[in-house]
Amino acid sequence: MNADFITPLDAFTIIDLILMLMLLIVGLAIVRLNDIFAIVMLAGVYSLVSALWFVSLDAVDVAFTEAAVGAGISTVLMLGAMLLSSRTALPAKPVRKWASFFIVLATGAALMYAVTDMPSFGDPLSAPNAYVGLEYLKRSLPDTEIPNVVSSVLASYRGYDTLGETSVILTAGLGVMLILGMGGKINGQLKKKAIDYDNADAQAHHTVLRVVSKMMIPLIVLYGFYVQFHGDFGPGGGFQAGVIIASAVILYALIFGVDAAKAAVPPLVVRIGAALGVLIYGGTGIAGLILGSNYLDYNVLDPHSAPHGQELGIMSIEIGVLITVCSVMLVIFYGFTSRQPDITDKDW
Amino acid sequence: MSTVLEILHIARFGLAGVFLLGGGFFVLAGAIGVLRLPDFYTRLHAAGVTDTMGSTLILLGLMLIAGFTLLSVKLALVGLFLFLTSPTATHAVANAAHKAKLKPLLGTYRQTRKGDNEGGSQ
Amino acid sequence: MIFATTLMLMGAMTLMLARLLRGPELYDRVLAVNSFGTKTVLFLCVFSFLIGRPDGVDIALLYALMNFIGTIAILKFFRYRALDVALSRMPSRNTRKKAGAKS
Amino acid sequence: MTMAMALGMIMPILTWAGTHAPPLVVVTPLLAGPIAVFLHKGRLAWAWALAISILTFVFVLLLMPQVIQNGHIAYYMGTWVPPLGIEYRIDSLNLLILLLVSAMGVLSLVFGLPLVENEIEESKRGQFFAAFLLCLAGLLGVTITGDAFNVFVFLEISSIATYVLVSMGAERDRRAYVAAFNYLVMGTIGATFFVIGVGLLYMASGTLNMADIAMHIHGHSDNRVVRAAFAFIVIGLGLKMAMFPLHTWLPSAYARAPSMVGVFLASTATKVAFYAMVRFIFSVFTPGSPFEGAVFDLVLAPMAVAAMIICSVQALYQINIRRLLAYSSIAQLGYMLLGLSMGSIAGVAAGLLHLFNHALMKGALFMGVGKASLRQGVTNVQDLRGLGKTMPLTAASFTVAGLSLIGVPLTAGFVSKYYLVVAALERGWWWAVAALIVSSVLAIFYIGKMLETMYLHEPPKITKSKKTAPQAPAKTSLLALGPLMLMAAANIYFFFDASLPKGLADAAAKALLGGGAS
Amino acid sequence: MSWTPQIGLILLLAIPLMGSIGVLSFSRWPNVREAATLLAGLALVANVTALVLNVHAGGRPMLELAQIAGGLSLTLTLEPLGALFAGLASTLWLINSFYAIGYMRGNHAGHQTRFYLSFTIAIAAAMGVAASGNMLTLFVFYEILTLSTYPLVTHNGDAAARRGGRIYLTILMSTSIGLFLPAVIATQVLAGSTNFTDGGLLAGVITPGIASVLLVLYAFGISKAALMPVHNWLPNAMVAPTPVSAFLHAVAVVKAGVFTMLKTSVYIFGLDFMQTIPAAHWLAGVAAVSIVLASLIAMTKDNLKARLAYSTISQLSYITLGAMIATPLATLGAAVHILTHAFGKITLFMCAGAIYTARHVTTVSGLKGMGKAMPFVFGAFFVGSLSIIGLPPFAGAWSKLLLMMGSTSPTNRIFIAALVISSLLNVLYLVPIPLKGFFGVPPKGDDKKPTAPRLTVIPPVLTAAITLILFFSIGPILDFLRPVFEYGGG
Amino acid sequence: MGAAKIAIAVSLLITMGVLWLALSGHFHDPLLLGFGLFSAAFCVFLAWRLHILDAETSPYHHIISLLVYLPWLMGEIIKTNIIVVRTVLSPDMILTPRLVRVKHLPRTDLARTIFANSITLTPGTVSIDMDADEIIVHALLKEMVNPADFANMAARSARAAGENPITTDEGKAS
Amino acid sequence: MNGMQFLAGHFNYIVVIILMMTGLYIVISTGNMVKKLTGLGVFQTSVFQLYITMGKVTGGRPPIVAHAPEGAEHAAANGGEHGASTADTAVRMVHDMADVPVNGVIYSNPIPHVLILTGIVVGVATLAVGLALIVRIRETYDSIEEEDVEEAEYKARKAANA
Repeated sequence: MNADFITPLDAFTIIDLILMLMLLIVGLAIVRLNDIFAIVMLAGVYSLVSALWFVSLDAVDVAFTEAAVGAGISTVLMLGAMLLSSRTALPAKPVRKWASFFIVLATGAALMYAVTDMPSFGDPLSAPNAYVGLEYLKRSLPDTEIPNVVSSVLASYRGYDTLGETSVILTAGLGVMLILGMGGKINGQLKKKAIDYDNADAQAHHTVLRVVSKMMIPLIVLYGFYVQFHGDFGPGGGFQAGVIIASAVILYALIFGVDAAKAAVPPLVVRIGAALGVLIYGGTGIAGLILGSNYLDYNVLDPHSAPHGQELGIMSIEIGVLITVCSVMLVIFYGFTSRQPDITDKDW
Repeated sequence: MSTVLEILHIARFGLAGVFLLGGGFFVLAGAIGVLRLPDFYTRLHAAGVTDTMGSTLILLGLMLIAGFTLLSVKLALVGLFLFLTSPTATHAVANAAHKAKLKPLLGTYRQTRKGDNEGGSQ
Repeated sequence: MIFATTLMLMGAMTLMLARLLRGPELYDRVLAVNSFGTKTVLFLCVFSFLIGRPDGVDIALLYALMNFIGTIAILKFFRYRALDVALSRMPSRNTRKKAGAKS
Repeated sequence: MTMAMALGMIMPILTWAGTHAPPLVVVTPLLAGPIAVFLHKGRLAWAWALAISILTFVFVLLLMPQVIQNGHIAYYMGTWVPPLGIEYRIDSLNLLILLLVSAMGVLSLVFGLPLVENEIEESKRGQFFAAFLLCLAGLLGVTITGDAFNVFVFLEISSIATYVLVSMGAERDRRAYVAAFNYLVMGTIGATFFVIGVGLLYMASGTLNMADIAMHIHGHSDNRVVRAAFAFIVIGLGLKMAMFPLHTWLPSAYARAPSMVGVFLASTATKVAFYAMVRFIFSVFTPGSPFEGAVFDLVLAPMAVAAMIICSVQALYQINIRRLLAYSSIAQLGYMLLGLSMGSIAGVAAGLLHLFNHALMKGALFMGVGKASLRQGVTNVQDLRGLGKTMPLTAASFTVAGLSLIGVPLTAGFVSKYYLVVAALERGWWWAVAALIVSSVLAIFYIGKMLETMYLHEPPKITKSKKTAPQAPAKTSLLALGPLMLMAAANIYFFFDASLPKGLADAAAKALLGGGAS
Repeated sequence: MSWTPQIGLILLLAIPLMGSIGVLSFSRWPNVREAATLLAGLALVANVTALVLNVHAGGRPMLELAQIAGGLSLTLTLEPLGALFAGLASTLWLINSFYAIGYMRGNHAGHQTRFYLSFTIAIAAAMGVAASGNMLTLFVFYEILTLSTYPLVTHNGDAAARRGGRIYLTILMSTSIGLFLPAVIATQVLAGSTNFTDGGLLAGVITPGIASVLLVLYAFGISKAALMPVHNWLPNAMVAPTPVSAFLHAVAVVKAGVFTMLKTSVYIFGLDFMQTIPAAHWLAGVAAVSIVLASLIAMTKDNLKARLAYSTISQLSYITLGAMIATPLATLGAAVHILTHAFGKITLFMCAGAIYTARHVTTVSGLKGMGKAMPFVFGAFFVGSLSIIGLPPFAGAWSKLLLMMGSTSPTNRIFIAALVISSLLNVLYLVPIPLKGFFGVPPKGDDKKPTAPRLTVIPPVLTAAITLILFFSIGPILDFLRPVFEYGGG
Repeated sequence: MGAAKIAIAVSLLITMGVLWLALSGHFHDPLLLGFGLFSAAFCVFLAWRLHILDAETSPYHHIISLLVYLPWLMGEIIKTNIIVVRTVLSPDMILTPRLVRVKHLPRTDLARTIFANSITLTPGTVSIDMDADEIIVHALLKEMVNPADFANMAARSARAAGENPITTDEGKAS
Repeated sequence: MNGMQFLAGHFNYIVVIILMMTGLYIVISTGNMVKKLTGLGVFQTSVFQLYITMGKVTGGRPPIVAHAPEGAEHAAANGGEHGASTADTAVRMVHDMADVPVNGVIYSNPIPHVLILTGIVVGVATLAVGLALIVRIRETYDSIEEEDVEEAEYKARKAANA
């Protein structure tokens, strides 16, 4: 541990301090508030501020993902599954409060105990920063010709992790499909409409919303593709693009109703997409196997120039990830909105 | 010739600085407005201030600094998106509040320094 | 002076947080979250200039979209207690001709 | 001539499969999962899942000669040298677990068909088997990988698949959702603790490859970050494997899950988490250092003993038969933990041997209950009445497995309990021997209770007139009987010839303790 | 393929199992099934006698059944003690089979196939215990004996049988797994193996302190020897039909217990080492107390079978007492007592069974004047009880005499008192039964009532006669057993 | 009707292509340009699939009239901004909030949206609800509520959305 | 290293630990299932913050290695040489300050970012499955509070036994 390394006090540390302060405020607010609605929004703010902090810590890719997922999709998922049987949560019982406080204190003490030996913040010669991390920085460009080292490590060096990650998303999608079904028949009869909206006041009241959204949707989809294909040069990649494109369709569903969205992007296509993505990813790996080298080795994909092979391999698995993530996000959204809980007025 | 470029250069940064600080000022004003104003609908206006003046000034300032590169195009895009989404969002919020029968505070409303505010008449 | 602007923006963000926590009505909270989002977008742009890396703007662009979608989802849920309701009459296939004529 | 030609053709494929067996073991079920989602027609999904699990078992068998021949295999993903890329490292320790998990996968699938058809509705069957395959892939992935973070990723795949599978039991018992939810929350907290542990390890060593980490932190085991990492990994994996104080989620999860899932989980899920803990404690950290030694004696051993006694007592008072078996699983896990916490080669070997035998016993017991529930709809211990007369073969296998659980001679349970006591005596832990005895005696009571209801009580009258559970077609019940009888026979066989599991367990223990980080 | 001792050992186990297969296959034709059992019994007796002769000639046949990984093995061997117990068990099994056929037919009992089947497995286990080469093999067959006798005990299948069975199984299993198994494993760890070695496996290997702990584990672990605190299963096992209690609880099960106790003290600890172990003396005291106490309880029992059960408990403690005193003469006496008590007690049980078959009378008070109707049964009962009391013309006398001669050292003198007192008590609770039978006033029309079937009368008379013959032919038996104790005593 | 739709599709495709180039910055890398084309085409396909392929989705053919309208709107925004900021920041703040119904909206949806958004964009006023014939507007101060401004804005936003001028005069008349 | 230096150097970690403990507290203390999942999200996000603070190098830039023209050959040479050296299993342990900049520019450590991308995905997956379960729990028990669920179960069990 490099003893004489001192973290300089400059503009960035001040910004970090303020961001940390905000995080603490939001964290404490979530602890104390019991209005579920506020909690959901605070959770969104929490992940947004942590995305900002990630940006100031040079973790641009992670900030991108955290903003897309933490602030965006999680809030929509929470609302989609929104089960406000009652707007406020019951306050925790005192005995449970003290017990959990004690457990938390113990774990916190264990971590604090470890802090003393941790390398100081930002020290370039600390164990993690000076060893394999540096090795990746040096070898990524010559090996894969991809400037964004995070994308190259994610897709090629530790490509197997990302295969695991894509399978995790698929499992989650599968889980939601199994638990909630995708809004077809609920044990036999077609889902009855809780409130008959067709003739209700949903006439052309929201022209503003409709027109702006119609204008926004192509832009969002294009931006999604930009993020997908520029994953090599800047933050972005299969996962973030998948989320963006899925959120475009979700916006459409919000405005024009889930049934319209299901007509346009049918559940069957989405289910196939979820499986297809993982198969593409796994298939690229097996292609490496068939061409005689180890699993997930892209060098052999292009016989005459290894780095180009790497680029090809990375591009194909990014597409795989895009398809899976986009489809699974839609599967989850369809799943949640298909089992709309008919919240009666009394508990609203 | 080079001096003209230099002057232009300095002017550019100077102007950008002015824009940035102005934008910052408007954003702060909007934030203070959101806190001070008594009722939901009035706060909408204060929020509007930041979205419009604040963002345009800051983004223009940044574009000046970025000069004539792709970055400023991207900044313009951010501006465009903000211009599209924020009024719609404010409209949507107002619409939802209106539908939920949230009564706006009408009539005159005075709030003096001492912070004692007489409620507006209906 | 970029740093000064960042500080001002962060100040505004903290004020928004205050409104979010104190907001008596739900709609004040929604408003606070929405404007907090816009301010973060601006902060991201300015901050990416402070660092000197152009990637922050991408994130700003992304969050501008996400913020919009999030706010619409919150409002729509709260108004209709359900996300799957059609907000406006979708120009379905058979009525497209009518809608086409109207616009 | 055709034989030679065929052989000529097969040999290269075999060698190819041999060299690339490590990734194929995990990838085949992983990629077969998504495909299974589309197979709705009747038994197609089941047949597909069975074929894939058999193929996986074959790949594991292909691994066996290589591991036994040269100690351990290292396979570099994407031909990147270890600290850069992810490396699959297989030695006799995880070979034992791989064998167990893949074998149990095949057996529970063969056994599970009538149960699945009975409990899962037609439309969801394809997705059910997809989730099952993904869970199998996750468990195999955790066992086989040599990279710390990769363990977390595959642990999550198997856990999420398990939460979903457990919640599938809701058609039978609506509390399955609540059980799955608690399991999810506790499991995720465990996984997050594990991630904190891996993060601290990364902070201390700079790499994620287990062998590399061990090399880097070999010297400074007094470093506080390493100690905190050790603590967090132990707690995280403890939660995942239902170590004593952190086990509250397991009984209701196993009791509410569909019976086929119960069979598979009972014999594999907690064991893989136990393997991960053994791997981290012995291969990554240095077991000799004072801190680890203290944790062994002050934390792991008491927890093991507490699990053995308290969970056996709780098992006594259970009415629901699956909860009873779940509590006894936690107690048996206490045995393995006791073996581990002794820190000696004999202790660890005994623990691993018990892990192998317990999988056989508990698998057979859950199968027995599953098969009985097909005929009589068994949920409580009372429903086993008269099983001795109505289903003699199932009752016989159930009895053999029960006796093996108690540790009666002529059954595998006796052998592993024997070696545990020997190891405890060598270590001089008298109180551990006492705990082992008390827990075995308690086992006599709760197994005895079940055996008595089975043999001596009259079968409930209703079985004669109308079947409570729809009578499974005779053919498949035969299919279900096969694995059950096989497991019971295995319980007896491994009493006489315990060389296979014992050999692997000893080799593993020597590799872990003798070789240490090498 | 000529008969060699090794094959003999295998046959020890194989014959009863073949018998069981025979019983199973012919279950639909009772006569053929009974014939199969008897045939197996005959073959077993023949095989055992051949083996006994071989052992007497000094042969020690050895056979390894199975090799569990890592130095553990199931081996069979035969030495004089084992041969004695095997011979005893096989002959009595033959006799008891005749008796059982009569009894079961007489009482029209159900599930006879299961009855005979478990019988054959039990006898196979008993043979295994007799011929086991090391303590681990002995433990394995010991457990199988418990499990195989469980269906016999719960034969009637009613609530009482179930309750009795549950107590039977729980006590036997928990003590065996709880105490006996750790003792076996400890021996394995301490001595490297559990083989029965002449002069004691652990002699000199461990300190007397540890040895006493181990001895206590063994003493209370082998609950089949019915030492006082762990004896409760035996009275509860009386719910079983009489041939079961006659054979098992007079011969196979309890005798296996005390046989193991004897083997432990002779072969595991060795007689000289036993002297130095403090716990041995203390356990001898416990044995003495259980002798006296069991006899007192027996007196209070009105139910005939309960009285016999408690008398068995006290007689068993004789043997345990001999094993614990561990002088050559005392252990020799203990071994002989196994033999004599077996024949004596089986006679009493058979008589009780016969009475029950004839008159369905189970209480002692109900026997008034029955002797006139069934002179042979009560005669045999009288002879049996005399042998148990230990009066000279009957074999029982020798074993008690040897036991008393063995405990002449100052510290053991107290035990002689215990032996004498218990003999007196035997007289008090056994002799009144035949007296009441012969001289009591029979209720009116007692002679018209049915007498016991012939098959249930002949076996007890036969065994009573054997106790008489044994008294005179004790010499060869003593020479047969002497090398065990001489070598040990040496 | 088919021809109009194809025209819109083409205009959307072009706009997407321009936007892609603006975003990506890699002009001469064939692979990326290929991807750009593919993604633009996919956007159009998705728009068609979602039945939102109409004038409102890609109003880009009115781009000129929109650009003309923008500076005027900026001017308006700056003016009202200064007023609102002055009222908000002044120590003794006097507010006269009003709720007003504005009639005579432009005909097409696009024009109406531009009109409503412009009202919201000018900070003093917020458009709360819009149905067939009127918009409910909430104003911060009573000075901002005179109908003339609204009518002028309505006319300009109608022209921005490319409507023929005849309709504007009857808007001014009421 | 005196107290102040230590505090400055480790302040980030301390704040992250406090956030982690807040998240954990929310999960354990609340009975409401939705708040529990939110707490879980906060807990996981703060663990990711721990990883990222670990990887930050002062003065470093996001790990996007520009095609520095003059640095290219140097990097290639360096890379090539490195390639050779890594042929053997152990990677050379880098220790001196000179080695920190790559192509003349200091970058932050990319590994934590890769791990956290996977972590966030896992977080979302668990959140989605958790919410799906809550939807079904709410349908069966009409409440998402653990006390109400237990109560309902208790009544059901009593009714069953009665």
